[in-house]
Amino acid sequence: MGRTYHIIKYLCLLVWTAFVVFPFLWALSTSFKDANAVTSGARYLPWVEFEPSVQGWTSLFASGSQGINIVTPFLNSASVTLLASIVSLGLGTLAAYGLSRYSYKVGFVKNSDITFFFISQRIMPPIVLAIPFFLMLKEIQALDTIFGLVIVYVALLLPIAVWVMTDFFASIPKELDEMAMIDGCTPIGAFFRVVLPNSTAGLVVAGMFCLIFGWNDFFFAFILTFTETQLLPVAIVSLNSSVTPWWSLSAFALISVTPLALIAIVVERFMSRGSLAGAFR
Amino acid sequence: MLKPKHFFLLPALLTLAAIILFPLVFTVRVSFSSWDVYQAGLDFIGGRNYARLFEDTRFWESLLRLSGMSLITVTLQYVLGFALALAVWKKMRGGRIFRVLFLVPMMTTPVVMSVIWRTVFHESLGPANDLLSMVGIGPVPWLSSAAGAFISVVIVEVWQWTPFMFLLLLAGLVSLPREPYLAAAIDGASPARTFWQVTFPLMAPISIGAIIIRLIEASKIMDTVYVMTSGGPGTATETPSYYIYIRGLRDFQVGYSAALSLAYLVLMIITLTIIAKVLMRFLVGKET
Amino acid sequence: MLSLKNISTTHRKRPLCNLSAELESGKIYTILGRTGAGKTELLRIVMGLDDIADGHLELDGQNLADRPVRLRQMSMVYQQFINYPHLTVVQNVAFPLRRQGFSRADAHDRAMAALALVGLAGFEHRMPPELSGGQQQRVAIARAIVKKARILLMDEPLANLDYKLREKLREEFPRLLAENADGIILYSTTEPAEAMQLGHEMIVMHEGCILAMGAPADIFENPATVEVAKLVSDPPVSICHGEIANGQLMLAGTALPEGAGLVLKGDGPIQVGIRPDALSIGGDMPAKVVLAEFSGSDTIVHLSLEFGAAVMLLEGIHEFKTDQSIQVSLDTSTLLLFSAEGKNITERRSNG
Amino acid sequence: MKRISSTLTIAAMLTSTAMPAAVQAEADYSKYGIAKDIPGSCSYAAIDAKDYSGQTLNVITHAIPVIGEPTALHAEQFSELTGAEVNVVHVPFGDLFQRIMIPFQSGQNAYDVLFYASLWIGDFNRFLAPVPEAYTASSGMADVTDSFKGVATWNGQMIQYPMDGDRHYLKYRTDVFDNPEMQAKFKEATGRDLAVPTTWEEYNEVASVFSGFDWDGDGELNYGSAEVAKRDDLMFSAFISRAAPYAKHPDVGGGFFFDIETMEPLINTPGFVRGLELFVEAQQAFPPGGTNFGLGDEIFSFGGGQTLMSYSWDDAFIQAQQDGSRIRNAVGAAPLPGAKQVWNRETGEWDSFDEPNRAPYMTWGWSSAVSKESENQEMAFDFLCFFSNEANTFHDLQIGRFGVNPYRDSHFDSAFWQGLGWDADVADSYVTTLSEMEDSTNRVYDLRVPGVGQFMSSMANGVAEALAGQKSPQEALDGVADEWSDIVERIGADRLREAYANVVRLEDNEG
Repeated sequence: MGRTYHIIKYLCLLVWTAFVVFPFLWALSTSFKDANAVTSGARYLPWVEFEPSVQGWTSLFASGSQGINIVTPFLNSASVTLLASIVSLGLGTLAAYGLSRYSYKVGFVKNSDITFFFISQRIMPPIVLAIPFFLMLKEIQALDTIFGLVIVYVALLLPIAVWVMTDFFASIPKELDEMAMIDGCTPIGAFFRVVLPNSTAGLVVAGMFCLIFGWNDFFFAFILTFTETQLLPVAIVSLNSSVTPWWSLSAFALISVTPLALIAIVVERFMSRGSLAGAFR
Repeated sequence: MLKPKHFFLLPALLTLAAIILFPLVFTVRVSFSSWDVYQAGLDFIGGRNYARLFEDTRFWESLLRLSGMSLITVTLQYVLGFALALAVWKKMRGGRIFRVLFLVPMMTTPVVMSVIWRTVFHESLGPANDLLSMVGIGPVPWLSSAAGAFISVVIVEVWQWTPFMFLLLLAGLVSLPREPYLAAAIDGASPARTFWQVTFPLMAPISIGAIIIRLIEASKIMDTVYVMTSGGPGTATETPSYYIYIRGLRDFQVGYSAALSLAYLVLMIITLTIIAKVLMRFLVGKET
Repeated sequence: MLSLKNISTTHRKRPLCNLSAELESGKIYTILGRTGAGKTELLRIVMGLDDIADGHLELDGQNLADRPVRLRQMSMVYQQFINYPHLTVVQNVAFPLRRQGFSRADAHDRAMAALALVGLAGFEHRMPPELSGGQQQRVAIARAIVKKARILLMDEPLANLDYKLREKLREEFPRLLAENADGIILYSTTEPAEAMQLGHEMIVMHEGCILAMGAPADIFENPATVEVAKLVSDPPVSICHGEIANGQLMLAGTALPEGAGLVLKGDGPIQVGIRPDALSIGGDMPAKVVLAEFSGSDTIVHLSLEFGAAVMLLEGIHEFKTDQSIQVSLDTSTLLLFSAEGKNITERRSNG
Repeated sequence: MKRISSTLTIAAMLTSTAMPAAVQAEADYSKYGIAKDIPGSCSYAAIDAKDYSGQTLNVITHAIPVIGEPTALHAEQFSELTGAEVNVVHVPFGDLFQRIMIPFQSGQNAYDVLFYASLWIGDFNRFLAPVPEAYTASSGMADVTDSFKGVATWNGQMIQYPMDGDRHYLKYRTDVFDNPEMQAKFKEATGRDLAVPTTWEEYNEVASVFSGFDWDGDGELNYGSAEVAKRDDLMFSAFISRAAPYAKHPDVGGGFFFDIETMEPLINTPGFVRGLELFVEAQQAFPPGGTNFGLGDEIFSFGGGQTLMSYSWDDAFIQAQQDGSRIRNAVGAAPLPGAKQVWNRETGEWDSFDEPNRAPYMTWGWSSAVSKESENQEMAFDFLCFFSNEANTFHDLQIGRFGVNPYRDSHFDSAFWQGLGWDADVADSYVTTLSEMEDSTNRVYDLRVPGVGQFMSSMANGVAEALAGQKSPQEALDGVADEWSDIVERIGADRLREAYANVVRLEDNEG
């Protein structure tokens, strides 16, 4: 039974793996095609089934009108995502710690309500806020700037940081910070000297989620920028014309997906050690 | 002096409030105006937008559709994510590679991957039908039939977000205490029994968290629909957020879409709260 | 001197009711009570970790209410082994000293001395999670005593250790606690033997209230109430219902033989406390074995007697079968008598 | 997205040696890919003489490549020639409207130059700067056909800068229509001779006969018709093309979508319903997935040789005629099919026509404009003028993916297209079809009024419901009419009538 079970298990895993990697392989194949290869039905293997062309890749770095110049949006995306993630993580971690250790009460509003207020920001579909955000950023002259996007992204990412870190801190015994206070720390000192140094796993997960959701957001980046501060997803979608250059688009997609895919390796490492344990509950 | 408990909470709370307060209040105000493509301003038309909303069957149908869609996708994601997590939980050959690969889809940009998926599902030029025809199936009307489009969206959502469930559930499994398993092994419980009596109950809290978060995110489903089907064919894949987008930004009926948004928001908050409570009672058997 | 005056809390799980006590420097106070009796809660309010709803807490005449935790000159050892996972053993022990303003070198030296005292010399560069449970708790103890705190609080420090380690550490405690001899030590435990062995004074708690306070031997010999009697003995004193009729102690309608010179006054229902070692094998009382368990080198036998259930403690290992019928005898000299309401009314004739 | 990051340095290099270089380089602008500079007010030489260094021009345009790529190309050239910094942002069609409208409404001066769909003039006109005299009088403008000048005009004033010409027409595979074997096959199936369809009934019939078998022998199945049928992806235009001949009576003026007098929607009148019925019926001849085809799919389907016929903008035809295309010179162009039964809304009866009634749909196309708020209007118009100068236009016309199509009289020249390697009969059919539309007196224009997006998305939704079988054509269009009435009420009948009058004037040949 053990053997058949193993074979079946591996087969299932391989099927899922195939499902997971298929779109990437398809995009890889497409990125080496030209118009004829795209329009003549499904073709998979370069050289065998179609004559490969590198125009999809060269167009990303070429200058001139066909060059899509991937570099600037890439850097923009990286700055906005990193800055917003850092701010969200910082504020969110403090708030989550407060929510997990103290009880707040203003009128009928209690801790759970405050936590819900944070989380509920995620319930709102982005379209709801597009125009108000536009007007707000216009008022502070932050449209089409990295600063403006960071402001908006903080609103998007803060709930995630609060959610993950609240769960994480719940898994750190409160006796630990009490101990620190008994040993002479102020409450704030206890947090920075003792709790924070023991929160790496939670910070990694929360940070990772912030990066993922920040990097992948499309809508706000789309509405709130004009020409100066293009982000990656917007840049990619700008290739989605009626006559789409599928080859460039596929190559672009693969490049934009790579940095975060590398995060998967880091996450796996943490997970295997069991150190993400407390981060979700 | 600032009390420590306020030092922790207030910066985030105030920041979020500062960012969100204006848009929220503004949205409420706009929902009582006739702001549209021609008339950009805050006149007051009372509850007309809300009255219109109650008769807007397209909106209510989209809500119904969304409940079906998110129920199906989240259930599939949960079951598949759990199954995958169980499969690679214990030490095994190639386990690392599997785990890394299984995580990758959630790291990718939905709007970009949806574009790729659209080419995959292209009915005459895409590989989906091509591969199926090799085993004698097809052609499947992926994006041109109501059922096909619905299934395509579900497939992409499952592809994209099963890793999220997988990650949370695997992290939970890895951290499970060992004692209950020893006890079950001593009792000679079968694997299935061990799962239902030990693993599943122990995983209940994390499961609820994961399901709720996924439900929240799944309700906003937008990028996939936007790219793959534009809500079609007909209105077969139109979700509330896409519908609000159509009304608000395509049609530029800003006032009406604000009313739609707020109605949607209230409904979602109520629904999700109820679901959270029910799950809590069902899986953990205790009150929230 | 630490004084508690009519302290109560509204803590969700274990409210404390109207606690009053005066604790003197240089003494070890053990707090005995079952899990959930309010021992931890008492320590936490002394420490300032939980708020007092009503009453006063004073140290040397000064109100502690507004003094933050870190300024209370106290230290604490938890039931769980709480150490700072990101610091090495010696850094852990030096941590409070550094906060007190000791120089790095000074703190290090003192920490090393404390580690030597708890028998962890040579472990100073390990990380806490790499140590065994007993060792981790020793680190926590070293950190608690190194401060020479005014008040040292120990919350069931041995509860999470296995039997062997518990015994060993308990034996060392008097020596370790001598480090804090000038301070007040509050030590909570669920084990009567531990409480009696360590404490200069013992405080018995139950359901958030202090039931008794005083010298351990006194409380053991002469428990004020049924509850105290049950708490201070392990296995607990068995309580059976009987009556006094015509100057005789009746249990299930049978008069017990007169012994040990108990004063039996007044007729009426009565509760009889039977210490576990008062019963022994052989005799004329029929009994049925309900359950027999081993505890260390002793055997605890739960019996069903004509007049009720009782526990018998036997030295050494004895095998019993469930439902086995045996004959036991009762040594009446250590019987405790309680009124129907539970007050101790035991009186022994002085010549007895 | 495209940012010309290196332009500043290049521009600086150029301008530092500007004057001598300009003179010296006069003869040779070939490095910009044009055959030769054509003299005019916005020629390479003329623009080269201007100096806009230190100024910035923000441009919003369509995604790459359609219009987006020529915008980027000419922006870069303009930047090199004048020293200006030109930022270009590319936006997919579906979101172009709101990306322009949000800044307009909020008074944010986001873009100087806008490339967008000409039918939005009804919404945008309030925010656009009129084209100055100097440009309307230029030689390039003089050559623009009347109908495209009309499209650019609002209340008698030109506020859009014509840079593209668009219309729907029929494309078909001549290799199939001329193939005796196929002709026989058709005869056998229908009893009629195979001919280029002149009515939509015929179109559907031909399409269904040639659907589902491999008529070009390449091993892949072929199909009858590729149409833009995906909701929210320009499908509304396909429907208008199909419904127009049934609903646009040559003798009835006063509005196609609305009765201009009452502003009552006409969208559920029998002419439109008939058009929708035929659209629904046509689905059986679509390729797999055809009901979800966007414009791109349609272009690749017909242009790639998968389908026999298609109608919509020029792109599919140009795609088919691209160098290296498998079906180059195997395609022909013809006017959109017509109708022999036309609904007369004045009499409330169907009128019969011996010669099919044609109602060419002068579909919206790409247009450009300068924002009223722009602080660099002169430079902005110079850019648009340069974009559409004769040399650039001839260059852009040749590249299919650019999406720039004939809009000047000089473009309707068969020789020019033959010069690109087109067979004479292909070029002739193309030029004739296009220029004849200019001469028609029964043309249909888009609903160029405020809120056109709402009207069209409502219509597209109704049509999509009918195509998907969720509703019957009549039910679906009744629903659309109800929604239209609501929209009219919300936006205001008078305001709409005033705008719609601009359209009706064009349709009734009064403009």
